[in-house]
Amino acid sequence: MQVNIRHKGSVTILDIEGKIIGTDTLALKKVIDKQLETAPEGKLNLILNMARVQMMDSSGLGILVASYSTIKRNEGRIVLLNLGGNIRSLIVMAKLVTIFDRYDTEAEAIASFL
Amino acid sequence: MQVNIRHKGSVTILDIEGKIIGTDTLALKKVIDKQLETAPEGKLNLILNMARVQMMDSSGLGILVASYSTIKRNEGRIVLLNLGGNIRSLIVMAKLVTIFDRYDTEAEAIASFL
Amino acid sequence: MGEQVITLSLPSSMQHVSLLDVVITEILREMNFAEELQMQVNLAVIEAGTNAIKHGNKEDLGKRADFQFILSEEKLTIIIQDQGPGFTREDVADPLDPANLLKSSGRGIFLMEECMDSVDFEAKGTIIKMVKYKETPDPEEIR
Amino acid sequence: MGEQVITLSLPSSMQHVSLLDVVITEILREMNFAEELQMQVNLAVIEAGTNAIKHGNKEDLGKRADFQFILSEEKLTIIIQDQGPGFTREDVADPLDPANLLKSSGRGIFLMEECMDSVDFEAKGTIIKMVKYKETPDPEEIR
Ligand SMILES: Nc1ncnc2c1ncn2[C@@H]1O[C@H](COP(=O)(O)OP(=O)(O)O)[C@@H](O)[C@H]1O
Ligand SMILES: Nc1ncnc2c1ncn2[C@@H]1O[C@H](COP(=O)(O)OP(=O)(O)O)[C@@H](O)[C@H]1O
Repeated sequence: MQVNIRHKGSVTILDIEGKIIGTDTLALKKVIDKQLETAPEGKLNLILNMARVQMMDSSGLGILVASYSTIKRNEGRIVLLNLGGNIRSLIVMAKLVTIFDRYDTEAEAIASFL
Repeated sequence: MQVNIRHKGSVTILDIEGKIIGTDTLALKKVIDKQLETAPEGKLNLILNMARVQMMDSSGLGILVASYSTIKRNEGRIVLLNLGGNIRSLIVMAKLVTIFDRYDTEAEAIASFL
Repeated sequence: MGEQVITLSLPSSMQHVSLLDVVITEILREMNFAEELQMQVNLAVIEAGTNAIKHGNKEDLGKRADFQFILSEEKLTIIIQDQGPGFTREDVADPLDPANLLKSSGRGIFLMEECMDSVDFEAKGTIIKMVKYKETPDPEEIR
Repeated sequence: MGEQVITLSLPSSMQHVSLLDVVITEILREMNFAEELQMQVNLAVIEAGTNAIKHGNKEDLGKRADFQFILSEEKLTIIIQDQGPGFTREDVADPLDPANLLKSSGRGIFLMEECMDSVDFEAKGTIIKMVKYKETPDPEEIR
């Protein structure tokens, strides 16, 4: 897994690539925690761009859920961009579709924070 | 390994991609044999485009050497295009640099047959 | 092709999960599984391997996670074994229970069972046997 | 990290050479070998594996090719074992001899020896032990 970090105005975008399995989970958690720490008043507007994620395991999904809760508690928001079929199925299986806002274009995802 | 076959005038170009190991050797031999069969009077002008070959084992190299001999016997020629460092080292180690004509552009390789 | 058995044995480090991933990915490719099924088996194997290493062997490098891949014409059977104390499947909470939906863990076994045609726990759960058919079989025919 | 042993066991089919390839590729990546060295070890393992399957076990699916990868901080040791009759290293012709240059085979063992820091043949050549250091070692220090 590789993560590229971008900032657009008050929104942070993580472009994730590869498989989120094994030790990647912890690595992803660290990236998100770091963004949380540096967010103004801890309020993080986060887009996870999943376009190039081929696969994610239950630990990866766990990080998403944990981040959802932490970020929400600080009045921020986490949204998912460009979910491929595999990740979409995973989220559907885990009955988490209603939890995560999903967008198909970066413009829409960013607009959702305005 | 994947092989794409192109014809330019009287020259046949094989664009090879991936690793030439294990069962790929036999597959590559079959492709070359087929081109030999259909060449006019068995005279084959063959360019192996190795640009996207990451690795080749001794059996792959064996096919190159065997093809060199067969093609030459029928008054054709086999040349190598775009050798990467790995394949170049292999050919150097096996002391076969003097056997194979090598080119860095397709235009030069094709011109060598005129 | 008859049955072919491939075995892989790993020291219990999460570092090696990627190795397990490339092995199962290549076996599925070699067997020509449909792409959608490949992803399901891949996920189930990663979940079972992670559990063996993390929960079973507690990432003790002296303990091993063993994998047996049994390839046949119509199906892939995977047997995963750890050297831990085992556990009881029935004690694991349902991750789809509304009370558990926002928990950050507890979905691995559920996903294994969703993704494979069968999942059996043996030797107190230290051995897991999972089967996936290349074509979804007629439910009548599985036993 | 101390020593970590990963084992892989394959039925003797050339089909499985790609699996061996992804395994050694991933181990080398995990160990952070320099790219040039990765290619050398990768090639040596493919050559040894191919020989075990083809020459040793004669592609008999009932016979196994066994691989042990011993990972340590400074080097990777690979032990390859087949269930064939063995052979004598000294009987293998030199592929660099001008008389052999245009032969279509006979370069495997030569390449293994070129690519690894050491290659030892044991049990009549049915066991091959190869070592590659992450940094090219001082010749004095190898034994
Ligand atoms: N191989 C195992 N050995 C011991 N306990 C296990 C094993 N696999 C699973 N468990 C237990 O079952 C629980 C649920 O596992 P799982 O559904 O994979 O979710 P998670 O791994 O996220 O906890 C684990 O937390 C653990 O207590
Ligand atoms: N594991 C093995 N078991 C039996 N014979 C072997 C084994 N490995 C190599 N040999 C013998 O050594 C010869 C040379 O092997 P090698 O240098 O790899 O070249 P090639 O495989 O192209 O013949 C083989 O042809 C075979 O006769």
